[in-house]
Amino acid sequence: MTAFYVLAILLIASAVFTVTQKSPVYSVVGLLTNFLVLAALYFTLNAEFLGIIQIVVYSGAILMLFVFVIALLSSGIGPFSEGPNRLPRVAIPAVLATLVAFGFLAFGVLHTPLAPTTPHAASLGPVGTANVFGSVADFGVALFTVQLLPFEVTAFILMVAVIGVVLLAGDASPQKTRGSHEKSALKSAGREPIVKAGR
Amino acid sequence: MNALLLALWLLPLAGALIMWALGPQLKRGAGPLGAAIVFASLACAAFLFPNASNSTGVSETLITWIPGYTFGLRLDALSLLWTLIITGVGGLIHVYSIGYMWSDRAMARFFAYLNFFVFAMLTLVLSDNVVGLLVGWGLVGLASYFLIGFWFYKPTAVAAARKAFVINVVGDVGIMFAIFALFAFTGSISYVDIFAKAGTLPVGVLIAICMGLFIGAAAKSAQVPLHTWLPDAMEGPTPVSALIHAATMVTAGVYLIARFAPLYNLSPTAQEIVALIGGITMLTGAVLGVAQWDIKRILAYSTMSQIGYMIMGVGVGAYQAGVLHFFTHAFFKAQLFLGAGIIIHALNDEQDVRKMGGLYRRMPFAFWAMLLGTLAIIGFPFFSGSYSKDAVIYGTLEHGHGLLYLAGVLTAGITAFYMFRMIFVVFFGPDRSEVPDDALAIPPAPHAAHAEDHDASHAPAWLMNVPVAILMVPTVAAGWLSIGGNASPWYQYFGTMFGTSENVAAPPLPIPELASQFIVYAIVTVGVIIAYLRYGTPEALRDSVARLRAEGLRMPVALRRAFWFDDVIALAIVRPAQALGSFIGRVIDPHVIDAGVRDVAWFAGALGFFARALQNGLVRTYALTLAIGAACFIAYFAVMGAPR
Amino acid sequence: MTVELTNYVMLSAVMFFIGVVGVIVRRNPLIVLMAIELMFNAANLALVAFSRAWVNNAGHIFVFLVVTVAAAEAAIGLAIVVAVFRRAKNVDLDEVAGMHG
Amino acid sequence: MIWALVIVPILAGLALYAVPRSAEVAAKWIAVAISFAAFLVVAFGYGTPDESVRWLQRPFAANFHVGLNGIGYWIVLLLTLTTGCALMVTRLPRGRDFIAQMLVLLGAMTGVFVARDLMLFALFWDLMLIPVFIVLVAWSPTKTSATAWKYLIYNLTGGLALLLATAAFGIVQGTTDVIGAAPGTLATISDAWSFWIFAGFALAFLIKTPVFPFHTWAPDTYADLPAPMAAVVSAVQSKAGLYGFIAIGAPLLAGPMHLAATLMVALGLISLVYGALAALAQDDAKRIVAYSSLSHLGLIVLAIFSFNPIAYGGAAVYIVAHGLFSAGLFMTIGEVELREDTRLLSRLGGLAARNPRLAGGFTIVALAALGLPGLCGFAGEILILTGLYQAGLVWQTIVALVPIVVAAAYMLRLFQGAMQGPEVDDLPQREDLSVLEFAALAPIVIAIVLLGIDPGPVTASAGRGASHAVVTYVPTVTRR
Repeated sequence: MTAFYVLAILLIASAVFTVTQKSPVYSVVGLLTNFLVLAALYFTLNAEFLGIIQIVVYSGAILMLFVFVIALLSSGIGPFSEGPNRLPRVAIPAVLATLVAFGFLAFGVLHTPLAPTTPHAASLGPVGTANVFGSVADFGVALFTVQLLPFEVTAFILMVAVIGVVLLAGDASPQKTRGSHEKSALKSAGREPIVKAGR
Repeated sequence: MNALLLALWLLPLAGALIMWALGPQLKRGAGPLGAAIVFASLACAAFLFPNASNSTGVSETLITWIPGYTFGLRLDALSLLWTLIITGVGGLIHVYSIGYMWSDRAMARFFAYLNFFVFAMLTLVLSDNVVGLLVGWGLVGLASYFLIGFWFYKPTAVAAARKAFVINVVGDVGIMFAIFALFAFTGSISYVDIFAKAGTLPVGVLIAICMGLFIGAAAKSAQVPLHTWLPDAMEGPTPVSALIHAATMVTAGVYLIARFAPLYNLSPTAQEIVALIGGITMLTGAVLGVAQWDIKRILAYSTMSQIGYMIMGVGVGAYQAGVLHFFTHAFFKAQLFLGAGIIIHALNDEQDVRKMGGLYRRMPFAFWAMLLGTLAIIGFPFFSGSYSKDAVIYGTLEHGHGLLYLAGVLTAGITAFYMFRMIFVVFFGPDRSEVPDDALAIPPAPHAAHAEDHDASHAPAWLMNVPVAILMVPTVAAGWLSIGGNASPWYQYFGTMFGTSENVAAPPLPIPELASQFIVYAIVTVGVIIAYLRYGTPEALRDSVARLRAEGLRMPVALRRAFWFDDVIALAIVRPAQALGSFIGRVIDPHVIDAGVRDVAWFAGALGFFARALQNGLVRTYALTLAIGAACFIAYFAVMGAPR
Repeated sequence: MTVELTNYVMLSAVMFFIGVVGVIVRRNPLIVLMAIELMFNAANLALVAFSRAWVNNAGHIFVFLVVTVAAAEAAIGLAIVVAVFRRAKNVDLDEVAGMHG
Repeated sequence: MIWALVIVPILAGLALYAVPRSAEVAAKWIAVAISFAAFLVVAFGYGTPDESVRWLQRPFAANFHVGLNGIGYWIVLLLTLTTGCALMVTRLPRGRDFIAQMLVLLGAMTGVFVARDLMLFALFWDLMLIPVFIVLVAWSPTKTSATAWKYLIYNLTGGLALLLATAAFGIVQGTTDVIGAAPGTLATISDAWSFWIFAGFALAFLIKTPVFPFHTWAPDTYADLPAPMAAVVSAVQSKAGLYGFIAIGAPLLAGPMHLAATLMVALGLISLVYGALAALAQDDAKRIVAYSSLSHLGLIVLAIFSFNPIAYGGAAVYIVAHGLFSAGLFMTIGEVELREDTRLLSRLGGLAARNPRLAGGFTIVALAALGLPGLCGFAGEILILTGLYQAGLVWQTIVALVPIVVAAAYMLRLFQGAMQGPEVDDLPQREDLSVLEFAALAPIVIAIVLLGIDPGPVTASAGRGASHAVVTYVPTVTRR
C-alpha cells in the first residue's frame, strides 16, 4: 500500500516534470522516470511481461528515438527558439476543460462499481512464477491463439509505419525530387506554402 | 331500343369528330352533313317518343367509376321535351347556318362545334345522374366558348368567350358543391336514388344543395348577378346566338330546377330565393332591353328577361308553366334571332339599329318573321307566348306571390315597349345606313378586320328563309297545346312528374285566370302604344335621325353601364384576384418565401465563415476542441450512466 | 486499507489529463509527442489495473497492442517533425499553420 | 422483367454516349423505341410477380425487391408514355447527350415507382435527381447554373431526410422490405419513433411534390428545363412525393399521418389557393403551368390527408391525370417556343390561325388542366372533393372549389394569350405541327379523354389497398 502511494506520487511528479520543462532534453529524462515507475506499478499488478516490455520498448526504443531527434534538430540553427505565442490564453480553457472532465470522470468512477474485487483480492501466486496470470507463458499463449488476428494486424501497422517513416524522413532534400520541385514552384507562385518558412 | 337511345346521343358526337378530323376536305359539305346528323337524332327521339313520354321513360346504364358513381342515360318526359327542341330547332338552325356561314372558310369547324354542342346538350338532358348532368353542363359551356370565340382573331370575341366560360365555371362549382352534399347524404349520384332519399335530408343541407344547384342554373341561364356574359356572348355568329344563347343552352337552368323539383318542393326557402332572383332578372333584363342599340343585344336582354320568367315560374312551383314558356320561347326567340340574322347578313354585319330603318320594303320576309316573333314574345293573344307567359304570371299568383305577379305584369308591358321599339326603328322610317355615325351619336368602334376569311360567293336565299318559315308555325301555334288547363295535352304530358310543392297554402285567388289575362293584355297594349307614340308615328319616323341621336345622348348612365354589374364584378372580384395574384407572384414568392430560403442559405454561409475562423491550422486549437468534446462525452456518461 | 481499483483508475486519470494539458499548452512538438506518450501510458495503466481486477489477460494483450501502436505513432510523429524542420527550419507549432481554413 | 424496365434504360442511356454525336436521329429513335417498348411491357404486365434479391442483412434486412402493381403501376405507365412522347419531339443542341439523360431519368424514375423496399426507394429517389441536375447545368438558358443548384439542394435535403428516416425505420422495424406488404404483417412502431420517421419522409415528400412553402425551386426548374424533360419531370417526378404518402405513409405510418393531418390539410389548402393566384399573374407560360401544378398537387395532398377511400381513388386518378395534362402542356409550350422563340404571353398571340393542329392539342390539354367535365382532370377533382366532403371537411371543400374558377381564368388566359386574338406581326410564325409532332401529342390526348370517361380502373388500384390502414386507423389516446 505504501509502495503504491510512493509510486503514484513519483509517477505524477515525473509526468508534471515532463510537460513543464522548457528543454526537451529534460522532458525526456522526466519521461524516462515516468516509464520506469510505471513498469514498477505493472509488476505490482502481476503484469510482469508488460513491465519488461515497458522498459525495453519504451525506455529503450522510443525514448532513444526522441533523444536522436533532439540531437539531430539541435545540430541545426537554434530550432527551439520559440516565436510569439499565437494562442496566449489557451492554458485557461485547457485546464478548465480538463478539470471539468476529470471531475465528471471522478464522479463517475466513484459512483460505479468497477469490478467484483479489488485488484489484489484474488491471490495468484508470486510474480515471476511460471504459468501464473500475467506471466510470459500466459501472455504468449493468449497472443498466439485467441488474439492471433490482432497480433498480426499489429505487425501490419508496424510495417506501414516503417514505410511511412522512410517516405517522410528519407527524402533528405525536397528540391531533388522532381514532383515536389514542380509543386513547390507552383505553390510559391500561386498560394501560401503549406508550411510557412521561418523568418 | 337502347341502341336508338345511344344513337340519339352519340350521333352528333360522331358528326363533330368527323368534321373536325376531315374539316378541310369537307368544304361546304360539312353543313348538310351536320344538319343531317342532327335530324337523324331528331328521328331517333321521335321513334322513342311513345316509350319515353312519361315520368320513368327509357334508361340505359353505362359506366361505374366507384360504387354510387354510376353513369347512365335516361329519356323521360322532361328530357324528351328538351331533346326534341335541341334536335328540332337545332336542326333548323343547322340548315340556316349553311346559308349564314356560306362564305366563311372555317365552315367545317363551325359545324363541328355546332354538332358538338348538340351532343353536349343531349348529354346534359339525357344523363340519369347529377354528375353526368354536370359533364354536359361543362361541355355546353365549352361549346358556347368555342362558338362565341369562333372568330378568334377578334379580341372582343376572345374576351367575351373567356368571360362566358369563367362565369359558367362559377356555376359548375355550385353544382359540384351540391353533388358533394348529395353524395355524402344519399350515397349516390343518380336521380332515382337521390329523390328516393330526398325526404331524409336535413333542412339546412337541403337548402345548401338547392342553392348550389341554383348557382349553376343562374350562371348558365344568365340570372342576376351572373348574367353579364350573355350580352357579350352576342359576339358569336348569329345562328349560335339563336341556338345556344336563346333556344337551348341558356334554358338549361330551367331544366335543372324542373329536374330537381322533388328537392325544391321540400324547401320553400330555396324556392323563394329562386323565384325572387328570377323576378329580378326578368325586370332587369327588360329595363336594360329598352336601352340597347345593337339588335342582337336587344334580343339578348329580352332572352335574359324571358328566362327570368321561366325561372320565376319553376321557382314558385309552377313547373308546367315555366317549362311551357321554355318550349314556346325556344321557337319565337329562335325565330327572332334568325330573322335578325337575315338582316345582319344582308347589311354586311351591321348590327346597330340606328343604322337600319325602312327595311320593311327591302326585306319583307324578314319583317314578317320578326313581327310574328315579336307578337309571340310580348304575349299577343293567341300567339304562343301569350299562353306560356300568362301561365307563368298567373302561376305566381296561384302560389301566393303577389309582388312577383305585379313585376311579371309590369315586365310584360316593358317587353312590349322595347320589342316594338325595335320593330319601328328597324323596319320603318327612312333608311339610315348612309347617315354618318356622328349624326346618330354612335361612338366610334375599332372594326376588326375579318374579311380575309370570307370569299365573295353568296348562298341561295332559301337556305336561310326556309328554316325561318318553318319556325313561324310553332311561333304562332306552340302555345295551343296548353289550351284547356289541366286537361290540355301539355299538362297531361307531364302528369304528376313534378309533384307538388310543400308550400301549397292554397291562398284564395284575388282574381280568376281570365281576368289576369286581360290585365296582361291591357298592359301589353299600353306598352305597344307608348312604343308607337315614341317611335312609330309619322312625325317620329320622319325625323328619326334627330330623335335617335337625342335619345342616344340622353341615355341615363345607369342604363348605358347596364346598372354597373360589370364594373362592380370587376372592382370587387376580378381586380382584387388579379392584384393578389400579382402580389403573390411578383412579391411574396420571390421576395418572401424564396428569400426565406435564401436567408437560411446565407445563415449557413455565415456559420461557415465563423467555423472557418476556428480552422486556424494550429494543432493546439484542434487538440483543445477535442478535449472539450471529450469532456462533454465524459460529462454525459457520468451523469446518465453507461449505455447498456 | 487496501489499494482499491478506484485508486489505480484515478491515478491513471490524473496522468492522462496531465498529458492532455501538455498537448494543448506546449508549442514544442517534441514535448507534445511526449505528452501523447504520457496519455498512452495512462490508458495502459488503467487497462492493466482492470485486467488484474477481473483476472482476464485480454487487457494485457491490449496494452501490448497499444505499445506497438505508440511506437509506430512516435516514429511517424518524429519523422514529421524532422520533415517539417527541414522545410521550415523551425518546429514551433504556432508557426506551422498550413492547415488553416 | 421488372428489373429490365429499370436497368435497360439506364444502361442504354449510358451506352448512347458511345454513339457518334452526329447520329442524333438514330439515338432519338432508339430511345423512343425503348420507351414505348417499356410502355408495352408495363401495359401488359399488371400484377407481374414481384422480383426480389437479398441485399443487406445487417443492420436490417433490405432486398432488391421490385413489383408492378397498385398505383405505382399506373404511374410507371404514365412515365413510359410521357417519356416516349416527349422524346419524339426532342429537338435540342447536343441532342444525343440530352436523350441519354432522358433515358437515365426514365430508368431511375421507374425504379422509384417499382421499388418495394424502402432502401431501394431512397436509392432511386436520389438517383433520379442526377439527370435533371446535369441537364439543368448543361442546357441552362442562362449563364449561371443557379437553378440547378437550387433544385439539387432542395431535393437533396429531402433525400437526406428520406434516407435518415429509412435507416431509422429499418433499425426499428428490422426490415425495409415493406412497401406493399400485406396490412397487419408488420409490428407497430412506437409513437416516439414513428413520429420522427414520418417527419423525415414527409419533409422529403413535401419538397418533392412541391407543397407550399417548399415550392420555390419548382417554377425556376420547370422554366429552365428543356420542354421534353420539363414535361417528364412535372408529370412524373413530382408524383414521387404523393406516391410516397400513399404507398409508404398511409399503410406504414397511419398514426403519425393522422397526427399531422391538420397541418398537412392546411398546407395543401394554402398550396391550392396560392398556386392558383400566383398562376394568374405570370407572364411566362411555363411558370403558369408550374404554379398551376402547385395548385393541383395541393389538392392531392388534401385528398391524401382526408383519409377517405373515395378521395384516395380520386387522388390516384388525379395523379395520373395531372401527369398527362401537365406533360401535354409542357410539350405544347415547348412547341410554341420552338416556333416563336418566346413563351411570354405578352409577346405571343394569334397562333391558332396558322397552327390549327397545335391549337387543337393545346385546347384539350388546357381544358383537362382547368378541370373540364368529361376530361381526366375533372374525374380526379370531383372524386377528391366528394371524398373530402364525405370526410367532413366541408369548409375545406368549399375553399377548394374557388381555385377551380381561378384555374379556368388562368388556363384560358394562357391558351387565349398564346393561340387566339389578332396575329402578332413580329413573331417568326413558323409552320404548324408536323405529323410526327402531332403523333407525339396524340397518345397523351387520347389518354386524357379515356381517363376522363372511365377512371374506374385507376381508382380501384389505389383506393382500397394502400389506404386501408390509414382509413381504418383509429387513433388511440396516447400520453403526451
